[in-house]
Amino acid sequence: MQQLPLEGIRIVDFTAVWAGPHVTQWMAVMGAEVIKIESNLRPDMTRSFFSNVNTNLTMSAEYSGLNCGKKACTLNMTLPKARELVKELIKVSDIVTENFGGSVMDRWELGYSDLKKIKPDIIMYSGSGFGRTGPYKEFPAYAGIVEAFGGLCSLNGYPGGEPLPMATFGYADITSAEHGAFAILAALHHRSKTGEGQYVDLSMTEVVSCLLYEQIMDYTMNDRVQGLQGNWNSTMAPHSCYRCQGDDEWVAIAVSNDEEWKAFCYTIGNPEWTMDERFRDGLNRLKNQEELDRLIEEWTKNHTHYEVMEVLQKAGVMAGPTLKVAEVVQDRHLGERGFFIDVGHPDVGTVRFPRLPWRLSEGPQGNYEQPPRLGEHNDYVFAELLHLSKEEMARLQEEQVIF
Amino acid sequence: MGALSSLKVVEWSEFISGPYCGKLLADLGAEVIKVEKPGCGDKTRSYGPFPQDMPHQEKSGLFLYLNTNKLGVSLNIRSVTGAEIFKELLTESDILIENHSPHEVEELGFDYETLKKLNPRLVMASITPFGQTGPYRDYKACNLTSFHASGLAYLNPPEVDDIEQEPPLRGPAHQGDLAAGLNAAIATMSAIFSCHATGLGQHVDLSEQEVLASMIRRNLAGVTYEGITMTRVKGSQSRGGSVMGHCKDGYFFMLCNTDKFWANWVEVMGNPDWAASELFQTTISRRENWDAAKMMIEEWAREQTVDEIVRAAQAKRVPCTPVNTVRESANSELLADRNYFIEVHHKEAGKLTYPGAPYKLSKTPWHVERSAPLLGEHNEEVFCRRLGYTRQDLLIMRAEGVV
Amino acid sequence: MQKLPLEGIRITDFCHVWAGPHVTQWLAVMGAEVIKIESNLHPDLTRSFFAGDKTLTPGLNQSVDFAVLNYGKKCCTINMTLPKGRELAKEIMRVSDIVTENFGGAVMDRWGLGYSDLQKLKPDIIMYSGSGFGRTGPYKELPAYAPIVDAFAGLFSLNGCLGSEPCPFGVGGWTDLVAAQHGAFAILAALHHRSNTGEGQYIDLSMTEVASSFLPDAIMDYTMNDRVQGAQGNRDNAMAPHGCYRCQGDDEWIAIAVSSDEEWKAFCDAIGNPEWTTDERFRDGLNRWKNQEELDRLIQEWTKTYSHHEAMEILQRAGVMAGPSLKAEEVVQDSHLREREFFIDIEHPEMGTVRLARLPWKLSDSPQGNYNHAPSLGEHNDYVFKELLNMSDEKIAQLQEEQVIL
Amino acid sequence: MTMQALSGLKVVEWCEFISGPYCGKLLADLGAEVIKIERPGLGDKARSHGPFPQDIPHPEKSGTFLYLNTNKLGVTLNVRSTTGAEIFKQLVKQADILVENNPPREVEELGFNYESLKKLNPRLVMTSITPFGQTGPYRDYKSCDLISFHVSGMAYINPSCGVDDIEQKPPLRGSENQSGLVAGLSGAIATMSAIFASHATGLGQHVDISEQEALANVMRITLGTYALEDVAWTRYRPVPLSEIYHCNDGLVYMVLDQDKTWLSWVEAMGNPEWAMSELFQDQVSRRENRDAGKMLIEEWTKEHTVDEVVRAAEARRIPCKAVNTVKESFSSELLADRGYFVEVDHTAAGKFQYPGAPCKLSLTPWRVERPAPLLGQHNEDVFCGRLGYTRQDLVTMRAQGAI
Repeated sequence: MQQLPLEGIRIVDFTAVWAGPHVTQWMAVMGAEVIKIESNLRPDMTRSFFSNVNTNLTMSAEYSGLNCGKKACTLNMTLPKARELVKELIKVSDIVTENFGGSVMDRWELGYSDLKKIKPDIIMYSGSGFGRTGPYKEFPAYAGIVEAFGGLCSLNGYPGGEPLPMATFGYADITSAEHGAFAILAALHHRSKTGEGQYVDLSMTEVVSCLLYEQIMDYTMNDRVQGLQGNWNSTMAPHSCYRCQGDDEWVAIAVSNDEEWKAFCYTIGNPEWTMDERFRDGLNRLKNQEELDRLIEEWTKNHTHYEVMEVLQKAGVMAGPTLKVAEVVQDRHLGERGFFIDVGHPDVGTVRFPRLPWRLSEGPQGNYEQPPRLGEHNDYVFAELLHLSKEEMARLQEEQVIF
Repeated sequence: MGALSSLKVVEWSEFISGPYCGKLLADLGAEVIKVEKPGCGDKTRSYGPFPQDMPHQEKSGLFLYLNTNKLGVSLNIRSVTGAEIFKELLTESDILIENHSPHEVEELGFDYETLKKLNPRLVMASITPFGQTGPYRDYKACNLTSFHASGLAYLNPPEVDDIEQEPPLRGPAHQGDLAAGLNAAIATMSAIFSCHATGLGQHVDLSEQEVLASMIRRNLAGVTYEGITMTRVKGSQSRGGSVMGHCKDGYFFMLCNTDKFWANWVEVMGNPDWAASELFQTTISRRENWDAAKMMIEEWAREQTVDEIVRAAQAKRVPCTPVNTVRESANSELLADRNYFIEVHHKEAGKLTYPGAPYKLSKTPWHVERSAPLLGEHNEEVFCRRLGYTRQDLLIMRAEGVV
Repeated sequence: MQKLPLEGIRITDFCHVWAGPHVTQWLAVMGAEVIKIESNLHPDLTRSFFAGDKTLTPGLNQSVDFAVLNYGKKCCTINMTLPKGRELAKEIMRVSDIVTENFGGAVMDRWGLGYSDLQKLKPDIIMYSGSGFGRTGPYKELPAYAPIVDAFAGLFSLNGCLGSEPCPFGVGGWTDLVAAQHGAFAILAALHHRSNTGEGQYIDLSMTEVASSFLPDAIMDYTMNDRVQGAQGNRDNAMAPHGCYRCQGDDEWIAIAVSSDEEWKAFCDAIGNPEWTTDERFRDGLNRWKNQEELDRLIQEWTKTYSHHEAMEILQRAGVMAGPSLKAEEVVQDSHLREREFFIDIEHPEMGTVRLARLPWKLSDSPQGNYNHAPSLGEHNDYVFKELLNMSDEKIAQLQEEQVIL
Repeated sequence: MTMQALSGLKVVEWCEFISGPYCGKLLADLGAEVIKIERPGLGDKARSHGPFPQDIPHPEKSGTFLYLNTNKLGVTLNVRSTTGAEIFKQLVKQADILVENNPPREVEELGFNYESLKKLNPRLVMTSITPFGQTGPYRDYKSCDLISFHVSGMAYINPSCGVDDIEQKPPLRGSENQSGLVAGLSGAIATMSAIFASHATGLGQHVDISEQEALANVMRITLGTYALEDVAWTRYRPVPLSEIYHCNDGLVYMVLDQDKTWLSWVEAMGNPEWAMSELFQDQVSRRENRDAGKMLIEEWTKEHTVDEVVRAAEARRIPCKAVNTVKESFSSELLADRGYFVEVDHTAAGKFQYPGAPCKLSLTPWRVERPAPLLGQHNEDVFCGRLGYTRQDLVTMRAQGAI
């Protein structure tokens, strides 16, 4: 029977909120055994994130969406004993991950140098907003903060308008998490060849800079600071999003060359546009794109966004509906590809979550078990992994070490 | 100031014939704007020789030689914008040199009838394998097939023993294409003179087949007037009087087609008895017995060195030379003394020695002012400075594959 | 009525044999008035050339060589060995725009007709000197004929079947013509300059240098890589197949060149995809190129079964480059050249109708050129001396007395 | 030179523009040997895409290309030519990983689909990154950054601050070209996972990445919320008072989503009366009265400089930063102190600062060992050095358009 790629890898996971849990989310789905360390004093914040139906600590979307396939145990890390216990766990693990607001791990004497002593080939991952070194290393940070600081907001918005926060909370969280996951896999690869572990220090700010390489290169090359483009593009026109039939329905259309432009005009029944001085070629289309957008919208208005996509794509023109959240979930293409997977959920039976955005041709598609309740796997961790007796465990619960 | 400094030329040509025509004009001062397709550029860029046999777009010896003194722009004239710019260039030019297949040119709408409306003064030179009319007009051809289709190859080499084993031969290297370009240059200049008088340009229709056929105009007249046909068979071409002979250390070539030359040559050989015989006294008898004469001459030559023979012959003013390789001719005292070869520095290919001027003009010297252009090297100068496009436009056009 | 491009330009032409007359040939056809200076002492050498056995001793006006190289020109006879003759010639040059010569040495200087002398005579004169090795340098006095130059420049070393010995070039006069064309172009350029600035100049053309500039890749390969290329036969350094193949019939051949995978496919389809076309050795361009000897053999199996014209039609329809290796007489009959009227019939007083090749180009809006028959020796003495120099009959008679006009 | 995490991995990158090349860069920057295949002539489309120094387009000076292709070996190869296809297969035979981002149909037509390639090399991990993946109805549809952003659902919920007039403020593509990066990143993780699987099985597999899914995955929370709570966000996402705030000299972004941070911010503002009103007593009310809250907070922030607001907030450990342009973030003491930016010297483009490591590995450094390759720069190393072709072969193959 085929294994998952990371089966046999164990991760002690101190990460909380967004950026961190997403790192281990990828690893868990790929087969790693991820053990979340929480406690009733400090449950993963997302468990309690605001929610219409937040009856208990598993019902928030944030938590559920970021913790499938993981295990959870509760340890009161404020107590030395708990920290000792964790060390035991780390001894039988491969990776330790954390994303605290500051150098908490050091204070707990669980910094990389400490961990190395416990387990020389350990791989430790620290994710933070500004990095584990430098002037801001103790600052708390959220994706929005990092996006603002890194310049992402200054590029998100309508032409001539103001910088706006990026869509869906946590764009920087998730892209950082993915870079983190990749770095950890690379470190694992190195360990599998040399037996050496190492420390991975990820700064979300720096990830954002990587994602803005184009604007940064433009700045370092030409000292130019790019402004807001909205849906426009510096070299393509038409290149925008247009109103369609129905309420708040939109379709995005992009034309990248003369052939596509010809195809577009004929398809929407305005062949004369190809002759029109204003739209004859790319240069002129860009100069007159406001007018152009207006005219195109007169056509799109009479169609649904899916209609527009179908008719234009058949003609070889790039077009796609602006999908609403609900539409994404119902999209026939994503559906056919099985992008959504029904995950068992402790409270509501099953929930439809997106899976990770890839298919591997061989083997099972990944571990999408339901997100764990707080402390759900205490027995497994303490009894099976650390071989504690019932008594020891009871005592530790007494002492609020396991808590 | 070059003789042709006042002429503005657009060269929309590939490979050899058109570019050589452009070079001839450019080397005498005409401003030649070479239009290449973005990406690969002129086909010669892919043809050797390359330094150290390392193919490099900017280091083809053939390209470097054929495109000295030109301005280089990259332009996809199949795109709407590209066609637009191409026309803008032509309205400001005196000459267009093109060597594309007639139907292709018509499809693109750049045929003479169309262009002369744009610029009545334009001289358009079309260099094609079979010309603009006639049943073969759209046939494909290359140097090889043109050579054979012109009747030239059939006569080369001039003296073979077994025509079955020794097929007709095309001339060395790219003689055919070069000759076509050269003739185009003459025709173009003639048309320019008409333009002086009439103020009107015209279309130069040049067929490479005809260019090469006209190289054997004498043989053609032989057929039409004297009913004489020649082949490669020994004797069929020889009029007597030339020897390509073997000697101690190489080959020499000697010509004594007149009584004077013969008499002197006999002296060069030290008046051997055989030379006194009847057989060799008149041009006619010599022709009849030339094989014998050759035999005797070679017998004598085998004892001499090339140098001895050539010096002795030249002292007596008998046309005679060593049969050189390009190395020997390139290193000859003659070309050195005439300063024929020139050094040209090229950004990518570095300093190299090029063949120089085929002729020396006392007042308006032939000279290489700039090396062959890098692909698109002068886009900015031509498109921005002359046609008034902005750099921003260039960016867009590049992204669209126009430049 | 449309004029010829060079109408109004007058050339005093001392050129003789091949290379020189060819220069003025192009210019004459394009409308320049070319006045050949000859004399019965020194007629143009080609007047006495003769080929074949048609007539062993044709008259000076019946040489085909001369007819081919001198149509459209005028001719007067002046005995240049006499000072008076040279004075007379000067009179013609005074009313000319261009003087052309291709003597074996510095003859013009010895006659006191070097460029510096001519400049005094007519400041804006354009003088053209064509020679085998140039008018300067160690060989400036040496006689040269095209083959000599070809051999010297390295052309022979590149001619011939693959790996063969150096081989004379089939068309004896190749470099004569190429040089002449370069010369014609240079003269046109100088004329252009004169029409802009009023300045004349001197043109020194060396056939050796022309030949060199016609071997760019061989020479660049030497200067770049110190490599000396040898004879390549019909081969190319990239394309394969690229050769000349036997056809049905006696000494019939066709040249075929394939430049891409697409063309190769088209070729295979066109010849009916015989077994061997799928052979590993011919799978791609590189392998075809490496195995072209075998490839050529197999292709010939096919070509042998067709006439060269058939083969051409089959392949060209499929989009493959192919051309029969035409014999001179086939060139004359070639349907394409006929339709393009490449040949022109010239009426010659002593030779009758001579069918000759036109210039290899057409100008859309000019008459097709001046193709008057080649002049008989001295045919235009009257025109030159009377009309041009306004000399009286007496004066002319006197000069004939003195063998100045001879 | 210290060993890198992915040293020893052999990668062939047959990609254009952003998604695939970014995947390749992530691998190359950590030591994998990436051979980048570009089509002769134009090369990677990114070479035509800005920014360019002084805005002068040049195939070797595109900031986009320079950044995305560090540490790679570059060869030119026309995989459509028979010779090119042959060489491509030889390269794939020797590789652990093939990254490609070509249209699925094209890949099949060329016979380079996974089924065919795995016969050549069973160990091969083939990663295909395409707009809509290898299956499903949209598989052959065209897309670009704009389209992917809209069909993923990301655009519809951007900006997340909400817009006053949904009609006038259409859904918004984020900062340009994010989708390609996110897809490439997912590709890198999936690829490494597959490499691990092959450690165990010795077999490679096909990794199928869909750009649409990669982006939809970024909003897994949003999708989770919909799945779990049936709440579908629009361009407004209810996060209490986490906003961009106007100051008197710029903008800041501040996160006040927790009671704790809210209270300390109220204190920072000097406990204004309004803050005490029950309109702002808990997360629910603060979310409902968000507009009022924002207005009132800005009354205070508008009296202060960005610097003052940020310091006031951070003193109380409230996440808050200036909304920077890339210029400001580039020049920030933070990134300088972290030594984030690296200077790369490129033969053609010269020295520029590039964004550096997305994260730091303590033992096996991220590093730029070589700048982006010139077009075909490593043809000789690869074709002659590894595959045993001769230089003469290179010359021939170039003339034949194969390389």
